[in-house]
Amino acid sequence: MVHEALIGLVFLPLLGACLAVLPGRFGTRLAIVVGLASLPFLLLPVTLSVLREGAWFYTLGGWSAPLGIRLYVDPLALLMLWMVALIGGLAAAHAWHDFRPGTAAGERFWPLWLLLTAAMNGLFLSADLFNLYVCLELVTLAAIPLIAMAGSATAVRAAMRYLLLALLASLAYLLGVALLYNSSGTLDLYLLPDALATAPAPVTAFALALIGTGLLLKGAVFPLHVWLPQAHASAPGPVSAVLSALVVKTAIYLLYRVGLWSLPAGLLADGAMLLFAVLGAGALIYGGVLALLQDRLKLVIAYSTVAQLGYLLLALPLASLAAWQALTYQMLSHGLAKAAMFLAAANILHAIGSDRLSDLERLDQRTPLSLFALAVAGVSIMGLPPSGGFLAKWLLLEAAWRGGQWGLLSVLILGSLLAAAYVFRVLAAALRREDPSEAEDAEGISAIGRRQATYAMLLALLALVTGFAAAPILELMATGIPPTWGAA
Amino acid sequence: MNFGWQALPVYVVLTSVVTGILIFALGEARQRMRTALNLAGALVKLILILVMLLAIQTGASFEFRMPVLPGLDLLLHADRLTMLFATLSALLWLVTTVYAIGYLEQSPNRARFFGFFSLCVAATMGVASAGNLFTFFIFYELLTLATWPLVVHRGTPEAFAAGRLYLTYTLIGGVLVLVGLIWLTALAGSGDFIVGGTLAPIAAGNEAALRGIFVLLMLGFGVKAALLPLHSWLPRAMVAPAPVSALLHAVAVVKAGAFGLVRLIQDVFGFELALALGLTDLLTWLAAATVIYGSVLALRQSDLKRRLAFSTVSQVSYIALGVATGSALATIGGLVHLVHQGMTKITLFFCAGNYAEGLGVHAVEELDGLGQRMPVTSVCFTLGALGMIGVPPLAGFITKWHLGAGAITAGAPWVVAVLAASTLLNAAYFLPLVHRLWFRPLPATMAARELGISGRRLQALVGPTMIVAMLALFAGLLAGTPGSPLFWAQRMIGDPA
Amino acid sequence: MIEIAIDLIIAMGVVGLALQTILGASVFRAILMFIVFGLLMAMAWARLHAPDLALAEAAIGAGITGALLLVTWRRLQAMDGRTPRVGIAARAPWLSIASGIFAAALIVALGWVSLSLPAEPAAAGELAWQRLPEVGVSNPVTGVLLAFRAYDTLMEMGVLLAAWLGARAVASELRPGALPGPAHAEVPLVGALLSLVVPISLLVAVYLLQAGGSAPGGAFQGGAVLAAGGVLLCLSGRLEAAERSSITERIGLVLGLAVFSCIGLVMLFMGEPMLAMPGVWAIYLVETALLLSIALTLVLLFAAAPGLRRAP
Amino acid sequence: MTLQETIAAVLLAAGCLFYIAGTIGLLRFPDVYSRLHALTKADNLGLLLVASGLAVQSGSLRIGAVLLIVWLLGLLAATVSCHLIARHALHATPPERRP
Amino acid sequence: MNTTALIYLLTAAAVFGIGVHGLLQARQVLRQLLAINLMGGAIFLLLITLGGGAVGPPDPVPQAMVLTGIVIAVSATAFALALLLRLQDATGTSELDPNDGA
Repeated sequence: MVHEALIGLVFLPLLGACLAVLPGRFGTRLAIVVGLASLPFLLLPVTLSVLREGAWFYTLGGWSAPLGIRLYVDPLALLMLWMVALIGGLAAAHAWHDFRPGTAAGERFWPLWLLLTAAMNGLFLSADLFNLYVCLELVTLAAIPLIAMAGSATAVRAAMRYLLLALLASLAYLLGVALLYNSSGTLDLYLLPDALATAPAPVTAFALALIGTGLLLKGAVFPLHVWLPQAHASAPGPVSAVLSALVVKTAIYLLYRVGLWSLPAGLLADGAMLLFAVLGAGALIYGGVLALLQDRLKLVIAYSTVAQLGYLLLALPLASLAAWQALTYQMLSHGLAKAAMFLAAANILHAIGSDRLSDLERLDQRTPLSLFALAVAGVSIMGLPPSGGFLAKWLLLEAAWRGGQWGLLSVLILGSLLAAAYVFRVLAAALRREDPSEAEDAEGISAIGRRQATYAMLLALLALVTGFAAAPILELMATGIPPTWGAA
Repeated sequence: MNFGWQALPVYVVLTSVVTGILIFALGEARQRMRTALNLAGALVKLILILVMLLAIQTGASFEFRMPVLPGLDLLLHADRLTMLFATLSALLWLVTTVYAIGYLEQSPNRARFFGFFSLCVAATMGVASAGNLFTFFIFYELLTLATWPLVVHRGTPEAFAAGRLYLTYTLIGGVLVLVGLIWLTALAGSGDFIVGGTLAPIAAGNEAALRGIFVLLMLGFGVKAALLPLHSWLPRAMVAPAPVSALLHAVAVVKAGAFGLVRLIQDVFGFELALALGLTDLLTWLAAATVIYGSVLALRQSDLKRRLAFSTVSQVSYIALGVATGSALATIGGLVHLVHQGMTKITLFFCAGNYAEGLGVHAVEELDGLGQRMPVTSVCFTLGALGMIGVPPLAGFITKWHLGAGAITAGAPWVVAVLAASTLLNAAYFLPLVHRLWFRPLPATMAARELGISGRRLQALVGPTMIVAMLALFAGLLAGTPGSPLFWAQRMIGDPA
Repeated sequence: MIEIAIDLIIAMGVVGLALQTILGASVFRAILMFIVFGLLMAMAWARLHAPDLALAEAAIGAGITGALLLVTWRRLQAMDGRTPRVGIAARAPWLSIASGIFAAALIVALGWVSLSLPAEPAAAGELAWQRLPEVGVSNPVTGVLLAFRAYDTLMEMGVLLAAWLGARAVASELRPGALPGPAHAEVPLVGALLSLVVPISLLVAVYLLQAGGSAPGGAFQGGAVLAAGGVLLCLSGRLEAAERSSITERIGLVLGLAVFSCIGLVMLFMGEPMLAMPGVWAIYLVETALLLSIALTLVLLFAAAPGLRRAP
Repeated sequence: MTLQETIAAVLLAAGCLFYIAGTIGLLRFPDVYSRLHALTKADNLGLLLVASGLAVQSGSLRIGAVLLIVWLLGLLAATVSCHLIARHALHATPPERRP
Repeated sequence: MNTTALIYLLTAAAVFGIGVHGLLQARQVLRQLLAINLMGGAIFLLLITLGGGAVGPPDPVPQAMVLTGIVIAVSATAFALALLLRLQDATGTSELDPNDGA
């Protein structure tokens, strides 16, 4: 049964997309149930099997590895799949109201959303470098129209810029894969380390540099982040949430896979990790400062993503169990918190018609639940307790301290102070009262608005809960530590 | 994990969390429901605390442990120090809630206010019952978060400026604690709070590291405890409504800082080790300097609330002073001051709130003759002021006597000089107020001024004020009886005689 | 020797056309250069013993892509001037120089690295030859596409579908009347051409499909040829854009993906590995579905419309 | 060299000659119409010669037939596209400047 | 190394570089798309030449990859062109301002 479940993770959303293309409201609804609501149930048996037996491969078509394509499920992949199921699911629930099945907008929206889900699931499972290229392209081509669907000129411009850079990134990745295939004779990620051992080192280095550049560009890692803020800020709310929480993570995830699973240990790996750490530090500081300077809520959140992605690279040189747990936990908690923030921001934008910080006054009266979700998620982003973000930061700090990385430690602290500054700047703007004597006006919020606020709040609460229920997740992650970092 | 009887401290924390969430959920309009919830939450908490108090007297113990990170647990327990702080907080929260309901009647954003008010108390309870430094830190930071909306509650530019300053200080303080904590965890793991500390076995060879950790943690806690030179957020935060000021000063924030210092010396390092490393001297000097500095500045304030604020800066440092001086008597003095200062200072803040709400009085000069206009409040104020100065047999005297006697046994007679100077300064900034209240003529303008609030609301404010004044009074008068804070502190330290 | 000369001519032509594409004085010229580039690439594929790719490059790379580029250029020309132009800062000259230097460095590095590699089939390729008999087709490319790496092909259909969905989503937000009408409606000779070419394109498509098992050809090339016929119908105004896609079109769009996945899933539930092919017939079935979807999707992308209908 | 190959070579060479002529015309003639004239006439014949050359060289009737179809299709495409280009050129020129 | 392979490898490298330059310095999105397509073509050429195309039937795996790649390229181009029309429609220009949003 567990194989069927694994296959279903990719194929149910894919078939759902087909179903949603067909006309009629019923098809789309069925597609959403089949393709999205099923995911947690499919993930349960897969998770259990990984807990019981550890990571495993599935060979597609029965054609074994260097020739065929394999799927690989391990704790890291599981974490990402759960994020797709939960964050994607709640964002989809939020989107349900703005893109109702049966309406023209819904008809355009859902097939793409389902394809995006299938592509991300496929990407997290695939063990084949070229198949990953196809998945990356599918993610890009499904995600970008969703941005442009916001309709504004800014959104269209941002989508175009994103598309061009994403295509460039894919090509860099593809060129690297082409070189690797020829020098190693395989496209399988997990056969690569052995195959590369005999390959000429300059070729490997050049190919990995190309792959790395492509992925850094797709992952919007400073200084290649230029496309991200506008794209994430101008997309429709649930799309922003998924872009920031999941889509950019696909590139970071691949970076981990290639860097930590396929890269032969040695000088090259050390140099790459150091470079990543420097870029991560740059992202953390630059993104934090820029977030502090924005005057629109969604841009603040988008720049915060630029900054927070820095954490995901910063700790790579530590190469310890604690660092691994910290990275994966940051992946999770940032995803939850950021999605909550974007959904909340979308609700606020919807309710008051603007997301300029100067227009946000008295939000606690006007959109209380969304503001609360924003605040709770903000706690996680700042890395203050009790939240998943805090635990991730704690683990990072502890790993940095044990590793004697004082520079890293100070960057981490500076980054979190910056995060506190920009989050509290938003909250202060939202609590402001222009005129203290102003009468209270509990502005009518529609039932839909309330429900949408609930989804944001649920995500924020999940971010909060991850501040307590960390032990099982971290234990699972410990069994999935990259081979170059230690024995599982 | 055990969610039964043993986990009572968790439920104490949760009572306020649930209250807070329900209040948020109720929304602004449902005032009666909110009032009922507020009072019910406070009462239930108080009852739970009293149950725990009795159970601990009979030798029961409470502990809730939940693994959060590898090697790090969320640990809530209840020892005597916990109970000292928790009882104080629960008691004063109930009274402050009643006071705040009256105080904020008519004003906007009450749901938000009471929601965060409850979360704030939940965080305080967590601070009180934290069983290790990691848990302590979690609630310590939560307290920062929950208090900020209260500080900026009025939503004015001054409120936000104060809020920004508050955050800047407390978040940076939090970072210091965090770094110290990480260092400590890397060095020694996360030890539970045990009287005498857990670090003595590893002290050899790690002196420098331990000193570094101590300084980091001390400075981190010192921010909230308003130790010199980290105090300047406190007077600025006076822009908040009076119940918030009362809460900040008497119960939650500064006390959390002071409580952290107590835990640091008593239960993390242990006094012996701290002494051996020469760390207590540092804290003693810092605390002594703060005591004098705060008093001197209080003398120069013409705004009543600001004068009280600087008085707090000075008085809270007594706690650190007592614990850092280290003899049993001085420690008892410090611990009991935690309670005494709380009760006394909250009385004074309530009174200041009453003057402000009732007659719009903010400045010291305007107090002239108010004993005639607002007699009950003025009596309470006088009691509080005398208690602060340390007039026997009021609460402040008990503290100062123990501190002084303790300092002499500890071989630090200069502390007595500090106490004497402080007492004189206390008198110098409080007695003129009492003098103005009772012995200056009421100006005609003030006599003619209408009360700004309805009689019913005034009663809602004066009632709680009277209760806290009584508490402060009896804490001093009945200090010798079983169940008093002093008695409790003595049991904790062991009889000095 | 003569072969080297041919290779050199093709190579110089390819590089020269690439340069022209980048530097061409007008965008229109650049597009033309790119189309010729594609045709020359097809010759390069033929020289490199890859007739499958030569077909695909000519039909898709040069043909369909070229048609798409040209029609978009024309539409942009028609739209230009109807909305206020936004002033765009000129790029700094140093940027051009820097990018030139960067590109030159990249060429040197890439050339050096690729020359250090062995130009021969890799391990996986050898395996593909060895295990080809198990698939049942004799064209190894078809074997890889439909059996060994069928999952790639399936995902690729997802990409094609996403492209159409995306294009539909953005096109639906164009202001009404933004797109110009067909270019060559009512030219007398065109009708005669179409009555011949469209059936031929269908014939060729079917031929390529069935040939794909043993000779160069397959669903992609066939689909592109069929799409070319459809493009002609659009250009001549025989088919015109519809507001909504019909149910047939929708089924056609997802046919490839759906049939492919369903065969895979059926095999999975029969206890075989996912995407194992039950026989050569299944490969042809899937290829037929793929061909139809590819052709329809490409035509719809060309028309930039959700659907098509016969002109009245 | 067999007779078959010789014939094929001659045909191919002749075809190339026509192509060259057509290309020179395309480059040297003054306006669209005369350029089209050179191109279509010469190239169609060139294509026929090249196709026949290849057919002779292969010696297979089947390939010969396919090449015939190629030539016919080329003829058709050239005719229609030439017509379209000329028509477009005519419409693009103002009436007073038309030849 | 076989001369044919040498020629086509260098061609591929050159076209890739030309594409990169074109992408970085072009102003019109349409030209940038052409440049991207050039880069794609160069990668395909590289794959096949390295796969042994110069001496005999090339490695079928890269051939399949290139076929897939060609279809992906046309898909991406087609969507990009549709988006470009929308860009022209929404902003009145088919160029991207290098200074905004960065």
